[in-house]
Amino acid sequence: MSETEEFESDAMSVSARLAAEALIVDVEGFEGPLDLLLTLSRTQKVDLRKISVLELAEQYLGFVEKARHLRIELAADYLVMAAWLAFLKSRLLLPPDPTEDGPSGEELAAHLAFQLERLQGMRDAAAKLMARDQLGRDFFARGIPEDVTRVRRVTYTANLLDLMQGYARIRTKDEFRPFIMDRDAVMTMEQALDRMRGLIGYAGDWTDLTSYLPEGWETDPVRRRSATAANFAATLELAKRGAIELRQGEIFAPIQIRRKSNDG
Amino acid sequence: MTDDVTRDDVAAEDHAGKGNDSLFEAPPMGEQERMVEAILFASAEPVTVKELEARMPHGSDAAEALVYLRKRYEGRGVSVVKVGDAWAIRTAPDLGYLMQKETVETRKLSRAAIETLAIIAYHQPVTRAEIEEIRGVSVSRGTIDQLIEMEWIRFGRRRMTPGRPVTFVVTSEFLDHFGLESARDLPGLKELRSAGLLESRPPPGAMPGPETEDEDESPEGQSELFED
Amino acid sequence: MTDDVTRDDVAAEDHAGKGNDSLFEAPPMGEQERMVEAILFASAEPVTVKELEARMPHGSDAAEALVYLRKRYEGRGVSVVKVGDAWAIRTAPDLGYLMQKETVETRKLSRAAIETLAIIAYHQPVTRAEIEEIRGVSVSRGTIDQLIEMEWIRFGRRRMTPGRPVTFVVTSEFLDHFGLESARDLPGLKELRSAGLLESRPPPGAMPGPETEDEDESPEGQSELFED
Repeated sequence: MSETEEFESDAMSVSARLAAEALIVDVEGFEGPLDLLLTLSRTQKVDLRKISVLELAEQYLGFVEKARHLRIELAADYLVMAAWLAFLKSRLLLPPDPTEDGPSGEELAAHLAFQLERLQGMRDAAAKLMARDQLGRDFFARGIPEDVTRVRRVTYTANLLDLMQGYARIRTKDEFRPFIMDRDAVMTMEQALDRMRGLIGYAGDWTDLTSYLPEGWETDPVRRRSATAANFAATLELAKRGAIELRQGEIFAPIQIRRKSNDG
Repeated sequence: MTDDVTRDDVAAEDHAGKGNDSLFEAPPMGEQERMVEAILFASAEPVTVKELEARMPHGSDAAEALVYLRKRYEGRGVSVVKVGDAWAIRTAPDLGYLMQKETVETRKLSRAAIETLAIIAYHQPVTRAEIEEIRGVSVSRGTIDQLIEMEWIRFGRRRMTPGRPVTFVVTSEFLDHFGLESARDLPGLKELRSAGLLESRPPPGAMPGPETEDEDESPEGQSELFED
Repeated sequence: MTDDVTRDDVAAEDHAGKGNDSLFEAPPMGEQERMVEAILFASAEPVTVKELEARMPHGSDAAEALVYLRKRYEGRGVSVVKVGDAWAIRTAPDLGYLMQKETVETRKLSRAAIETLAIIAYHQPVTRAEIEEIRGVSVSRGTIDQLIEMEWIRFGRRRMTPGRPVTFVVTSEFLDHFGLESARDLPGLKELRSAGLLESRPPPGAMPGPETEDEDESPEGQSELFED
């Protein structure tokens, strides 16, 4: 692939850049990085087998750069792909390091090209499939299937979904049981927040957070843990709203809270 | 219902629309016959000559096509018959006895039966007591009988435990019906969930489950309470 | 009479008039053809040779009758088509335009669902992970569910790789819907195969995908992948 080594990002044609720009507008419309790469590869106007992966990597990185410039937030998998393509690019441009393990840049590029070709192949196949004559649209089954009414025999039937859902219903009933039970050992942040709101009015002075644990929640370990977590989350929320102040002497020391004197 | 209409009867019906010979030539009669054949076959109701012509290219003569079609089906396994003033394709009366299967009435299996069947499929070989334990309710005799009669389950080996209870397993008819190659191909709970076949639930990690350090829990005893 | 006689044997026997080996002689082939015709006409679903013979008099050869019947309907408004290992009568596709009244509104499939369906059809049996590998995105909830509900795909054998993942295959309903005799008749299958696009080709190490960080160790899963 030495002939592509000289490739520079400037070499990207104007139309390709315009295309990349247009792509950004509807990045939502893409089904992930591979789909985007496939679309970008079409701007090369060559057979997918002859595609320049290096050029494609440039295009993609250019795309991501542009998106960043326009402050468009790309999903993580787009960024992962960008990082990988940057890595691939360096492998393709630099002479191979004999001490390095793993597949060569060419191997990686070949696989990417294969993936793109395969995806395109599947899309074409899907289009051909959907273009076929279809039952109930282009050709038809018997309109009056039950012609003769002679013997009436009742049979019972069920399909696979019924079966699996039936099983799931039973099994998740089991799974659900401890959840329903444990509900009364769980305190939500909302509950804690409601309670704390009423109490902080009295917290003019630094008070230990643990003293806010509701009655009946201090001894049982499960309940205590849940209430502590809920209370802690609630105090953070209250602090964020500027209702209280927090302090902690050192790591693992008790957390203390105090009402914020709002004289404003 | 008369079957023996003549060419004249049929022809009388169609003269109404025939006056205005059109710009477009009607397709050849052989083609028209094919069209009538297809329409009669696919329609859920008998079709009148008027309706046929409304669906065929302008200038078609459905009545004439019907004459040819009827002739073609004479003595065949099905025939073109007149129902009131409409036409339909029906099985030849002498072959009615072959149609018994077509008149089977199918009903959905009851929930109890489906659940019992599902447990047998997933846990086979399984005893009746085990089914009851999993379902949390007793299994009526009728349910098991019904499934055996449908040939979806059968008796397996006796369990080598006290009382030597019989077990149940699913049959090859069951696999056939549900399009499975073996009962082991049934998806597990996790797979059901990831395929979107289960309603979403909080992931197990999100709920405080029984933990080893919390020695004062007795999950078994408690879950017993919730058995319904 | 043994079960494993060949077609020729059966035909020979029939033509010989069956002689003395059966109390009930099989009806003449013309009659058998009528029977197959009647049964296929009456049923909206494809019927297998086995099912046909179960309903026909003892000794009947539905497969042979089908050969004649198929020939008889060549070029007609309806035709005898093969769907997997079953047979059905369907209207000729070129007459579809006459049938607008019969057209059933099918649920519009999303692009993701169509692609997933195509991947299952061309790569079957295929696991969910493989579908995701090919599409480059995860299969969304409900896509598989929808295709199962439409009865176009079903579970195949589990893959004998770690985790024993379930696989998906297409059904005979799928073949029926798209007018395919078998999955081998999928459009463009040969080209895709000869282009090597249907082989499972493992990614060479550090590819972005399901697992991104596999620098230091390749677990069993991978070596397994490389085996085929």
